[in-house]
Amino acid sequence: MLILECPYCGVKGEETEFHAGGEAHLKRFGPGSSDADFETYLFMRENPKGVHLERWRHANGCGKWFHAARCTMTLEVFGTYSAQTYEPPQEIKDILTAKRPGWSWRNFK
Amino acid sequence: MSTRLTQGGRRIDRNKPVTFSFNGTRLKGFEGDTLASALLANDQMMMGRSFKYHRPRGVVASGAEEPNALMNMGEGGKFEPNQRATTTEIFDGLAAKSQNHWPNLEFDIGVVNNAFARFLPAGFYYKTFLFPRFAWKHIYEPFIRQSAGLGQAPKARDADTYEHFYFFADVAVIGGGLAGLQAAKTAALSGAKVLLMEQDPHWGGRSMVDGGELDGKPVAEYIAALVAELEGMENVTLRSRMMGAGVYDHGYLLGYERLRDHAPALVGPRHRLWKIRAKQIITATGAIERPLSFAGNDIPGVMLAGALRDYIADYGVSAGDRVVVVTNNDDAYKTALAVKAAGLDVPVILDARADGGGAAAEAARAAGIRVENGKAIAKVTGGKRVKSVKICAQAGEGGVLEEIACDAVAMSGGWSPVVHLWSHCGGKLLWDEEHAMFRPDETRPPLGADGAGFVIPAGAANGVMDMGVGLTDADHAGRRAVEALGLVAKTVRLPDFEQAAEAPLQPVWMMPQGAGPKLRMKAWLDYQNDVKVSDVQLAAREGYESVEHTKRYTTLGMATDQGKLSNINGLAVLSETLGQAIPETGTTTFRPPYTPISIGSIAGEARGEVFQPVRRTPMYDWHAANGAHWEPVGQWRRAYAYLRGDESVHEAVNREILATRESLGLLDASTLGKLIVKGPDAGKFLDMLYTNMMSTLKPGKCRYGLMCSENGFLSDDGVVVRLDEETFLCHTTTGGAERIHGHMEEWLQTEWWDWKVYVTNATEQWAQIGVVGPNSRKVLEKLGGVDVSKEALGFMEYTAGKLGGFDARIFRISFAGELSYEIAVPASQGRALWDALFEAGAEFNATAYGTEAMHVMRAEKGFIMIGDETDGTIIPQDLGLSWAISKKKEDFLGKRAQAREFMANPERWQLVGLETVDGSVIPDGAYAVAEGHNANGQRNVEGRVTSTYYSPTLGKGIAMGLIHKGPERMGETVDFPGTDGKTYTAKIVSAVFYDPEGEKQNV
Amino acid sequence: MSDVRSALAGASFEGIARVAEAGLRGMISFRGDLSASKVKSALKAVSGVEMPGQRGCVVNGARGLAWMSPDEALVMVPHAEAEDAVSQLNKALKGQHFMAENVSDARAVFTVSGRHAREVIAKLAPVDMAGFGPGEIRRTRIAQVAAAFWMDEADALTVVCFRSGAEYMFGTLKMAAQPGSEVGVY
Amino acid sequence: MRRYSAFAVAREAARFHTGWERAWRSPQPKKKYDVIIVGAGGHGLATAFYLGKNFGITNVAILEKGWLGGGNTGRNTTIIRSNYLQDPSAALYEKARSLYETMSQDLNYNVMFSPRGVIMLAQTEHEVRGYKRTAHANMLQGVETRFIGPEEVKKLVPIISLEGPRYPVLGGLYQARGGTGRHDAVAWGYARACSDMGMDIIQQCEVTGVRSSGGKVTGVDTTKGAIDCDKLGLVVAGNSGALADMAGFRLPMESVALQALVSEPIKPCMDVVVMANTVHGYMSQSDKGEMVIGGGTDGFNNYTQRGSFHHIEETVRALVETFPMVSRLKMLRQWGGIVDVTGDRSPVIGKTPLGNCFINAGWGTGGFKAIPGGGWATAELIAKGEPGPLAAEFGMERFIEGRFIDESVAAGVAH
Repeated sequence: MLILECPYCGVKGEETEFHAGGEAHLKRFGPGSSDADFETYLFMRENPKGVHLERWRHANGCGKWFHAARCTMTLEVFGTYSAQTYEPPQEIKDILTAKRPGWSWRNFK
Repeated sequence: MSTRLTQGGRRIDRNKPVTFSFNGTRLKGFEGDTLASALLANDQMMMGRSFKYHRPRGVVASGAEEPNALMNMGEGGKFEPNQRATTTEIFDGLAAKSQNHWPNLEFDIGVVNNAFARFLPAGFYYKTFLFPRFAWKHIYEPFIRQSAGLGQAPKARDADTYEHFYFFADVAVIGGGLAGLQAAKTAALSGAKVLLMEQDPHWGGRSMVDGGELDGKPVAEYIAALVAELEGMENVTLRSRMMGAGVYDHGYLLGYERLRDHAPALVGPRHRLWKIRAKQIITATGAIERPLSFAGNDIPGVMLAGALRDYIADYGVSAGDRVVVVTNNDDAYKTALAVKAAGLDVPVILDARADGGGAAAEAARAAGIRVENGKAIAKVTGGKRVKSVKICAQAGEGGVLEEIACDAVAMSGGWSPVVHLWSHCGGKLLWDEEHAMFRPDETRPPLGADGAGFVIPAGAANGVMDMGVGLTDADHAGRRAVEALGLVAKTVRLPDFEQAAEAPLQPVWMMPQGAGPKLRMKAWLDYQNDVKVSDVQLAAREGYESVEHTKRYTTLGMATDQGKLSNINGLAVLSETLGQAIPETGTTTFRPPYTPISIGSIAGEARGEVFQPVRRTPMYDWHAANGAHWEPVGQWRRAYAYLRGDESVHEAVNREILATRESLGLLDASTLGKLIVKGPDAGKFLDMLYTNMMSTLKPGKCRYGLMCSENGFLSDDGVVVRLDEETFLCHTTTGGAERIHGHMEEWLQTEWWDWKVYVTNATEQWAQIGVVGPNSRKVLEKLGGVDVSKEALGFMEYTAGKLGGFDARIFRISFAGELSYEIAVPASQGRALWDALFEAGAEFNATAYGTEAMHVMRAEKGFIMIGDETDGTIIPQDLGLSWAISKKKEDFLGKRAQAREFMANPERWQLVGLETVDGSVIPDGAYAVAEGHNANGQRNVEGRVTSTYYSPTLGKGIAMGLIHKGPERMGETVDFPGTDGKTYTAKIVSAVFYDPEGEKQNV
Repeated sequence: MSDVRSALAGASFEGIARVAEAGLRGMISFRGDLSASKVKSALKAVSGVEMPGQRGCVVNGARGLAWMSPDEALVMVPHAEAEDAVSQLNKALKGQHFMAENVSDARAVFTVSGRHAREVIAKLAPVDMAGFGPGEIRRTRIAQVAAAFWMDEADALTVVCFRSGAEYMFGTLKMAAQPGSEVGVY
Repeated sequence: MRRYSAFAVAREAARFHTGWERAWRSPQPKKKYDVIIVGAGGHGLATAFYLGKNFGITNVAILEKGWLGGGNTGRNTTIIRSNYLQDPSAALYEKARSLYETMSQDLNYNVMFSPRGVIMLAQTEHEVRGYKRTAHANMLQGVETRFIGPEEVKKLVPIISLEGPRYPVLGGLYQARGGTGRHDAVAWGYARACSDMGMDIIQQCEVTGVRSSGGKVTGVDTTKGAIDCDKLGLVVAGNSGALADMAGFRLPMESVALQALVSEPIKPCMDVVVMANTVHGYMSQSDKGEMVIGGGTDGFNNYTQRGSFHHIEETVRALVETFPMVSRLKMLRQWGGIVDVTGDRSPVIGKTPLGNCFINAGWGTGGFKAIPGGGWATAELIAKGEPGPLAAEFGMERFIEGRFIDESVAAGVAH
């Protein structure tokens, strides 16, 4: 039963206040894109053992979507950050580097 | 015999007798007794029968680890099976019955299994019952099921209530023994908010029985002072009768508080499940004594040494007059002394250690007790009660040296720390060779949200068995906990103590060491599940070498005590058989809960009326009072139809439809989703969300729209109204309001966050009423205040105003194909408008109609219904809705997906109308068959029905369905075999059965 | 319009705390840039109070403001004035990107009061009620539905939920307040 | 292999059961095998078994990082049914169910297949229509099911409450020949049979790398050294993503926790399996007497085999509502497993970007019931290099084409 901190309203709440929204930083492919790109966008998933970047919504709360960096092996939460970004902020990357040296996730390192 | 002593029993109040019953016999005990102690006091040693062989079993332990003494308790709505007698406090009127026997405890038919025990070794059922094939289901399995199981199934609805409680603590301490109390004090004095819980009604744990001195005073005094001090601290919460049930990720801890089990007559919830968030958890959960594996160690009267002295000290109850003590450690000597002090006889202490015990042995000898070193029990004799023990050398194969009559045996194989709560969330263990036990490996604790450890073991639970040293360890745990919180740990003065000098324990996993197969077949490891030493050895021999394999093959440790007594012994036997060290074999996984917790407490308040939310519209009470036959739609409860008199549902639906089509029907449409979308980019946003073009809609106009998921499938539909230049009102389906609102927010927040759009879910702000039928305009005109004429308010137009004094939004839209309006007013005015419409509509026979009439009428018009025509695999193109898909837009959600090979395939089934040739109604869900079978031997199909109804308007069955190349096959017939054995032949027709020209709605 | 009804017509219950439906309240869901001074002053003009900071809640009789998210505020006014307040906001902020929706009737409001009021909430909401005090609004869930609450004074809380769930909310609050269920930790 | 029978047990009893031989050998890996199956769970072992039985391929190693049957095979709620809506699913699960019927005899190991019947409750009008649709589909698929009314539900399940205040029981989809089996025994029975055919089951042997050259797999690196193979089958529920990563491709899957619990054992009170999908819970009674209870998955990626307690809570309250008597039972034990969930919630049995590497994965919550069918189909795929009719629709290419196998459409969920 996770605890997450919503970066928007500052509430540190338990998992039941939140809704898990799957993998983060998906790039949308629309009309005109290749079949492979479109399949990747909709279905192919990192599903890593270890550092994961994912989306959550503070559904029973302020209603905001945000991102979380979390470990799927220990459930450690490295940090949460804005949903309005294409990649994790440097601050989160630094924490990941400190806690999981050599980490990588998709193109991020 | 077991009996109540004339003196002693610190927990009982001899001035307060309590009457209870066991198997229908009225018995007496005292307030403070457990059911087990009270039964023993009444010489009721036998308390149940075992799972597999139905052997007579007595109580072995005095606490949560008890495997045998399980009872059916209570009556009716308060009946509950498998209650542990050792943790049940007695009260006046308690009614207990023993379990797993027929016809009664003393004489049980099932014990025949015992006679055949030799033919029923571990896993015998995997090797037998193979033939004939049908016999497993019909003969063998029913027999096994009847013979297995323990207590009776409850029959009545639970008469009690339960609740949850969320609590937050800096430090939660599990276990209110000396270590837990001390750790709590250290943490609390350093400023932490502390929660301390104890499963027992009493504080102090084993120290209260085992005694000793702290600061030169009896330990009980120290404990009393400690409890008083903690009770006086603002930042400490103490809860007894509350068990730490499970430790979960991120410091989540379940506390299981039994509020009324000891006093069921009081009002209030029976159990309270605490959902605790603790930054640090200290497990001061003590230790559990291990049995010794000798033949006949399950005969009633054989008990754990610690338990036997608990009964003397806590309840003034002796288990027997002549108690043989058998041990591999010094601790059991305390029992011998306690028995002796109670004025009873200890004929011999058998110490399996060649060198025997230390100071404890000296004390025993000084008390005049015979002590034999290097000796063991070859066998206990007796059936329903211990009669004697046969003594042998521990080092030998069991050659009997002497037989000693006795009526109880106190055994001790050493103590195992209770590591369950440490382990639940991933805390690792290490094998302590010296003390022959697994204890927490503090370098590998469970990890919390921040990646740091959050559980700290203390005292005996940490493998520190000495009381004084345990205090130091507990203080250390308290300090570590507060330091982990970032607080400065205050120095707490610890009492002076003298460390007891104990001779080392010697692991004894089999008694005697060289016991042959005959003895091993009578040496129990798991009492409740009837697993013996021989069973574990058989498993190992057959290759079930992993500890998990052995556990599952033999069922070792899978009983209701979850192996609290058997795990380590079983593990040791397995390791020995495999010729490997114990840590190499490893342990099974510890899973919550620590002891079983009531399912009622887990459900909490969520039962009956508040099992799940029932959402109600403002007109709900009217529906209820007017014969509503309810239909759950998501969390909403809507009227399916309104039954009058003894009308059937079907008749009511038909009446409602005809009344609406003929004159005037009223529908409570309040549940329809109403999302307000506003901003300069609102049009652009809706163009992405809907397949249609919404940005071109003119203010005051309505447009039917379709929404698809990014995967292309149709997910919702509804009428969009442009309220003003920047503001749209998007109607969704009843089930879609929250989902589509979330969908909109998701895209706005996570993809198009620079677009200027706000969304509000205004669904419940408005009560909405469908006013439908040829007389709908007239009834609105009667209310007056707004011009609803054809000229002022055309089809698919919107206006607002004071309608009959109500603050109304009026939409001229139609889902039934009649002249109709939807009127929205603030929810607080909803019921009044509903009443006003009935009043004004009386002359038009205004008739309320429900969801089913709505469904039939839309089907008569060929309108699709989300959830009927769609099922998550349907794209709008399948439903002939291409007209609602904008060709001009470069992009909208789902557009790319619909271009994929399988979606663009012209072979996809298409929506058509279906009309049976004989007017009958095609069964729900029927498939249209095609010739032949596919490669898997399944009948080929060419379509299916999606909606099928009896149309009272047309007087025959009508249906819609998806048919292979359907629109090109008008007039052809297709066959729908029903599960009723009939085949329904239907003609492919237009889906619009009623008023195809739209003459009814456009007036 | 005289015949306006709240969801439960002021139903109430006495147990270890008093639970009562509080009747209709004027509530406006406001979306916009809460940091903009124009917005702040417009909100103050209708509510009579200053816009509070993150998770803040200022209630003064029937009027008040609550911080709901970085771009959302709850504006409280007397029920009968809600429509006017919306118009006033629309007028004051004309030309800005914002949204003001009257959601008064979409809500049900309860008060939970008495010495054990906080315990009643703590049985249903995953919130640390020990540290909860006046001046803060907490959006969370109560049992199985989304809800928000604030503390008016010690031992008195106001709970807001969706109107359709009023019966459910009342039912769960009653269960949590049942006689004999005092926890005794606050 | 010495055959098991009541006679054999009696004979062994005479000598205190000292004469039983190992159920399976415990060999060291050879340098090379024709086929390596990664994962000695139910599906992996069944795949190996049918490779041998149906195709005579017995130079096979089954590699297991832990103990055989220790993944989801040993953690599930043992429901066996085939009342699926879509043709490909119904074919696969019915194949599996029919193989369960004779499995005890085929393997000479009692897997305790108990066709006691499975009822999926219909508690809304929508569900009624959905299950009636499934009943019609099943009739044409050769799957024996029928839609039954509330009275018959009550007759089959006397402990059920038909009139919950929230969702009345309106009927149910009943598969009389569905039921339960003994999950461990399925793995053990297959393991014993595979071992008997000369296959090597190598436990405590974790695959650490997949070696390939020219688009083909050449072997695997393991904690017991490198092992070569001509063909590789990945059958590692809960670890599919990690293995795919080693082999250099991605999967349309995510791994999440699924939890279950059992009550303390009681005397028989429920003779069928009941699934209540509207309220998200299902329950059966094991032969030992425990009520075996399961629910839905967690929503986030998780490899800890520990789920979130609130899911247990949701499941439990659904069952208290459906079977009020369970309120007065006690939860004995709860646990979790890791399931791989695909984009359409149906499994993948198919080829991978590596020509001689095949995958069986993504069973979500439905793996146990499919074991013999999944093994059968995967064996055919590996032996022939192309899927047979059972697996034809289950390839990963369906995600590119938009040709999904979506079982959630009939109100039913996969368990």
